[in-house]
Parts: sequence; structure tokens; C-alpha cells
Amino acid sequence: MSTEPDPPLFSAPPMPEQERMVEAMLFAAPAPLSVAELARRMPHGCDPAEALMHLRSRYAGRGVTLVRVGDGWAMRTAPDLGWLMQSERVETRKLSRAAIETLAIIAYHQPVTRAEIEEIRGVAVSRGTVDLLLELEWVRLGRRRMTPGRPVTFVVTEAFLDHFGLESARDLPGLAELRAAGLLDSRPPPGQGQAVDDDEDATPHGQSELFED
Amino acid sequence: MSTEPDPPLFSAPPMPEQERMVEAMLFAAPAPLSVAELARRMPHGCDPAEALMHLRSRYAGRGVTLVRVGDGWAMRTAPDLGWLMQSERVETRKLSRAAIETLAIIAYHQPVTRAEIEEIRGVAVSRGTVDLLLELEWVRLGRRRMTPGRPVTFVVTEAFLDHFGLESARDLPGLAELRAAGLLDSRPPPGQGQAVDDDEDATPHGQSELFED
Amino acid sequence: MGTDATQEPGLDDPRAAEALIVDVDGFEGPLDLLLTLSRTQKVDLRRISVLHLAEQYLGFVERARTLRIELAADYLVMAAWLAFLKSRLLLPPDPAEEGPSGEEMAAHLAFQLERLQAMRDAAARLMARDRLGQDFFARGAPETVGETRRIRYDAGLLDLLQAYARLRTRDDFRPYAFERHDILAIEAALERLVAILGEVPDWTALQRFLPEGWRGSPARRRSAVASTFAATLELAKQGHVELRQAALFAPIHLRRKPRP
Repeated sequence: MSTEPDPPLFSAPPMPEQERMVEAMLFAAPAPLSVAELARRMPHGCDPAEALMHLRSRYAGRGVTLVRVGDGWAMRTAPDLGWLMQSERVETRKLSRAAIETLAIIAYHQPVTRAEIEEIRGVAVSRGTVDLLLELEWVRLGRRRMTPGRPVTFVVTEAFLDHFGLESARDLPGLAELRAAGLLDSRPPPGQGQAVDDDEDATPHGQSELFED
Repeated sequence: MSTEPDPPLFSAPPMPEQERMVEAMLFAAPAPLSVAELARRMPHGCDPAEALMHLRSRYAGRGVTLVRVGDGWAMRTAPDLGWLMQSERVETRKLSRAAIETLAIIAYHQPVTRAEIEEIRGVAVSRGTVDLLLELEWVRLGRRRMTPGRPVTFVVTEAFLDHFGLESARDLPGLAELRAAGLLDSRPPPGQGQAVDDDEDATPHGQSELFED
Repeated sequence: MGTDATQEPGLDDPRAAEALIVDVDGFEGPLDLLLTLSRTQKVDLRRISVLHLAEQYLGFVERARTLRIELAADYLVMAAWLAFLKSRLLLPPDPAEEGPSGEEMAAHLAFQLERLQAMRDAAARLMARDRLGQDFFARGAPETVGETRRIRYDAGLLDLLQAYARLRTRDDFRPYAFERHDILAIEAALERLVAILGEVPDWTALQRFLPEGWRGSPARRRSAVASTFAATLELAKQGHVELRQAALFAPIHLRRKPRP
């Protein structure tokens, strides 16, 4: 690297230059990059968060836009222009109804155990359904539930958010209405009072943490 | 090329819109696109050549530039920012079976000694395999086992959890859960069903030490 | 077929009921079936008559029985539960009876149906969103600038889990070994030879040392010959036997090495 005359040695580059850097990195990156990842690659003292804000307004309304995906940022074409990209369209595997429902249940009820998915669907989760969602990297393992048996939980991933154009799991369509209607409560069948207590112990890790802040 | 102030019905979209279209197409295309290809995808009457000129000046001096490649046009990150993109170009290799199995054993049974890994895999663990895992920083040395010879143990790292999207190694599903999720293809050999099902029993050093806190 | 099916508890169209039964494989469990049946009530799921629904379901199961259609066990479990629920809803509450009331059970079933429907709607809304690679797109061309290349080892969680599953189901921790049906182990051949060698002091064809049951089928015979031969080589090396072959491919003979 050559030393420039005007900026003092070791100071951060000016903001327009930082903006260019962030622009180039996001442009080249195949997956969303977090502020931390951007900062790690940029010279010491840079403020990628501020550069992102400038960049976001610069790209507002353009054919390519800056989107937030979970903790990361990515450049994506504007959804209204999708019809121009017919030839880039990737064939997606047709998901079974069971897989789609299981995915929705994980997204809206996360972190959710297999038993809870089965309770909601009223049927056993078939072999390979969770497997497929893991393989698509739309779903990953969350923390174990602190209930007897310490069951594994499932949560959705950043790739899920990216795929469905969601900034965060809080932006799932209809989430507030479903919550208000009590349809996301874990409500065990009557006569299983003990299970209620256990479940209530476990919820603080769950939805509240994920969806409220 | 139209110059009227009010475009008549069925006329081409306004130039800023055409610019957006070209921008999105160039961004999403895997290879440079020629003016003819752009025109073919756009609505009748569009002028991609003019849109390209507008776009080119818009991106002048930015982190991303519009460049001509043979007959086509493409977006590229600015050459002076190439150093930021270095970590983007990664060559992906599949982890060998020996390595993934060794890694899995360390993850499930940590802290685990080399002898224990060999006992579980039924073959010697080559130095290269462990070295690779250490180099990837997915595995590190744990405390020495307080048994004769005080063998070193291996444990998984933060980077491992990060890579595999795990919150902690204790969130890895047990064998029964793997089976329930359809991840176990082979049935246990006859007469071994109980032993295989009973996860906790089979892992004296491993899971119990790891999962009980 | 199905002309005698005139009694349709809760279903307006007999053919609809027929279709339901024929289609039973298409249902994702009893709750899904209940949800479908509940649509015939044409009311908000919150105002659904659970008693009526229970009767519809029981009617469905009864008809499946008369048509000799086998229903999976979970459908029958649900039928038993709904029959119980129905009795609770119809009979005056018995104060001595323990457990939840009929109303509580009915309310929970209504909740389950509403929740399942809500998740289906949510799934449909999710899938109807603009999607990456369908409606909006990521960068199409991978960047190729710069020189440094880093090797990244790719392994997903699934690979890890499958590797572990593979290990753990492999003969329960014993070192991996092929299933040996038609293979005579060299160790076994050696043991056998040592045991019988004393009885055959003179030159004897190798073939005669094959154990019982290993002379018939060609595969077993080949394996036994090979193992027995390898065992004789080992014994020859140890100085216990002598080997002799008259010509190429001629039968091999062995005898116990005479004591000096």
C-alpha cells in the first residue's frame, strides 16, 4: 500500500472511500456480510455501519438494492424486476406440503422441538423432512430445551431469511396477528398440567428472546 | 430514440426505469450481456445502449464499475479495491470421510483422546487428519486426561460451532434423535438395538461429561 | 359403488364423503382430516361445533370400516378419543370424574384446528413471497480478482451428523468387519490344521483337509482352499509341515515334518 500525502498516517479512509469499499465487498460477496465481517476486512478505524447507511440511501429505488438479512447485509436485485431475469431463475425443488408446513412451524414457533411440530401438525414428522430443510440450510439446530429429555430444537437460518427476503424472523408475515390470536402459544392438551409448568420454564429462551427486542 | 416530453401509450418505459432494468440484469447475469441481449429481454422500444451510458456515468468512481468485456457489458468491483475481495475467492474442498468422522467423534465425545477416536472409528487416525482439523481451527487441544500416560484430549472450538451453525456442542442431536430425524439409514445390527438406542450408556466419557452441567 | 351410502352424518354430498375415504392416503393425519371435515360446517373455526365434527369423523371412520378400507392406527386413536369426547359433551358432568371436562377438551381441539389452519395460511404466505433466485437475485458472476487463494473445507452439519450416525450404527463400536458368511478365516483354518495334523503323518492332499460343510458350494470351497493353503504356508514357515507339488497346478500335498 502506498502512503498518500494528505490523510495522516494510520487514520481511517474518508467516508466516501469507506462507502466504496463496503459497496465493492457486498457486491462481490455471494452471501450476506455482517458489519463485523466488513470491519474485519477494512482498514483499522473504519465505520462500516455508517457507510452502510449512506450506501443504502444511495441504492434506494435502484435496480439493485441493499437489503438487510438477519445480522448481515447483501445486494439483491429489486423484486419488481424479477421478470427480466428469467434466464437466471434457479429451478427450486418442489417442496412437499409436509416440508412447507414444517418450515412454517419452525419459523413461527422457533425454537421448536420435533414433538411440538408433531403436536401442531397432528402427525409424525416423516423421515427426511427435517433432513431436507437442514440440507437446504433453511433450518438449523437451536439450543436444547431445558425440559426432561432436553430435546433438540430447530430454528430458521439467515439463508432462510435471505431466501424469503426477510430482514429478521420478526418480519414473518402475519406474525403479530398470530401472536395476538394466541395461536403461537404453546398450549398443552387439557389434563397435562405438569407439562404446562415445564413448558413455561422453557419459553424465556424461546420466542421472547427471538422476537422481542 | 424518443425525445417527446409525454410518451404515447405503449411507449418504452422512461429512461431511469430502463437504467434500473439494465442495472439489475447486469448484476444478476453470470456472464457479460451484449446490448442485443439486453434489448431482447427488455420491453419493446427500449434503448439499452443509452441506459448503459447513463449507468456507466452513475457508477464512475464508485466501488463497482460498469466495464465492457468483448461484445458485452458487466459490473465489476473497482480494480483498486481488489485487495478487499481476497478472502472471497476461496477454493472449496470436501472434507475427507476420515476427517469428518474424526470431527464428529470429537464433537460428540469431547474431550476425547486419540486412542478413543481410534477405538470408535476402528482404524488408526492419521496425523494429517488431526492436523487438518487443528489447522482449520475446528478442533483444539483440551486438558490432559488424568489416566496413565496423561494423553492429550481434543475438543471442538468456537469456530467449529460457528461453521456448523451450532450454539453449543450440547445441541448436537443424540442418536435416537438422529434416527427420528431420518438421518440414520442403516438399521442397527440384530441384537444390538438396545445398545445403539441407549445413547447415554454408550458414551462414558463423552456426552455425560459434556451435557451435564 | 357406494349407492347404499345414504347416511352421511354431517356431509351434504355423499360423493364428497366417498372421495374423502378414497383419498384417505392424501390426508396428513387425523387432524388434517378433521380440518377438511370442518370446512363443511361453513363457519369460522372459532365457532365450529366440535360435537358435530366428532360425529362427522366417527361417521367417516364407520364408513371406512364398511367399505373395508384400512385406516392407520392414529386415525383409530383419534376416533376413540372423539367418541370419548362426544360422550363427555353429551352426558351431564359427573362431579366424581377426574380429568378435563368435555368443554375443555373440545376447546383444545378447536384450538388445534385453528392453529393448524393458521400455520397452513402462514406457510402459503411465506411461499408466496418474493424469493431469492425466483424474484430477486444475488450477484450472478463470481468475482475473480486478486491472487491469494484460500482453501476452504466444506462440510455441512448434515455431513457431520451423518458421519456420526454412520459410525455409531456400525456394529456398535466394534471395528468394522465385513459380514463373513462364506469366508473361512485363516485363523480358523490354522487352528483346525494344528489340531488334526498329528493324525496325518504321511503325504496327504490339501483338499482333504477342508472342513465339513466347506466342500460343496464353489464359493465356500474356494475360500476354504485358500485359507487352508495359507495356513499350511504358515505352518511350513514355522517348521511344522512340509509341502510338495508334483507339477504346476498339480494337487498340493502336505505332511507333518518328520522329527530329526
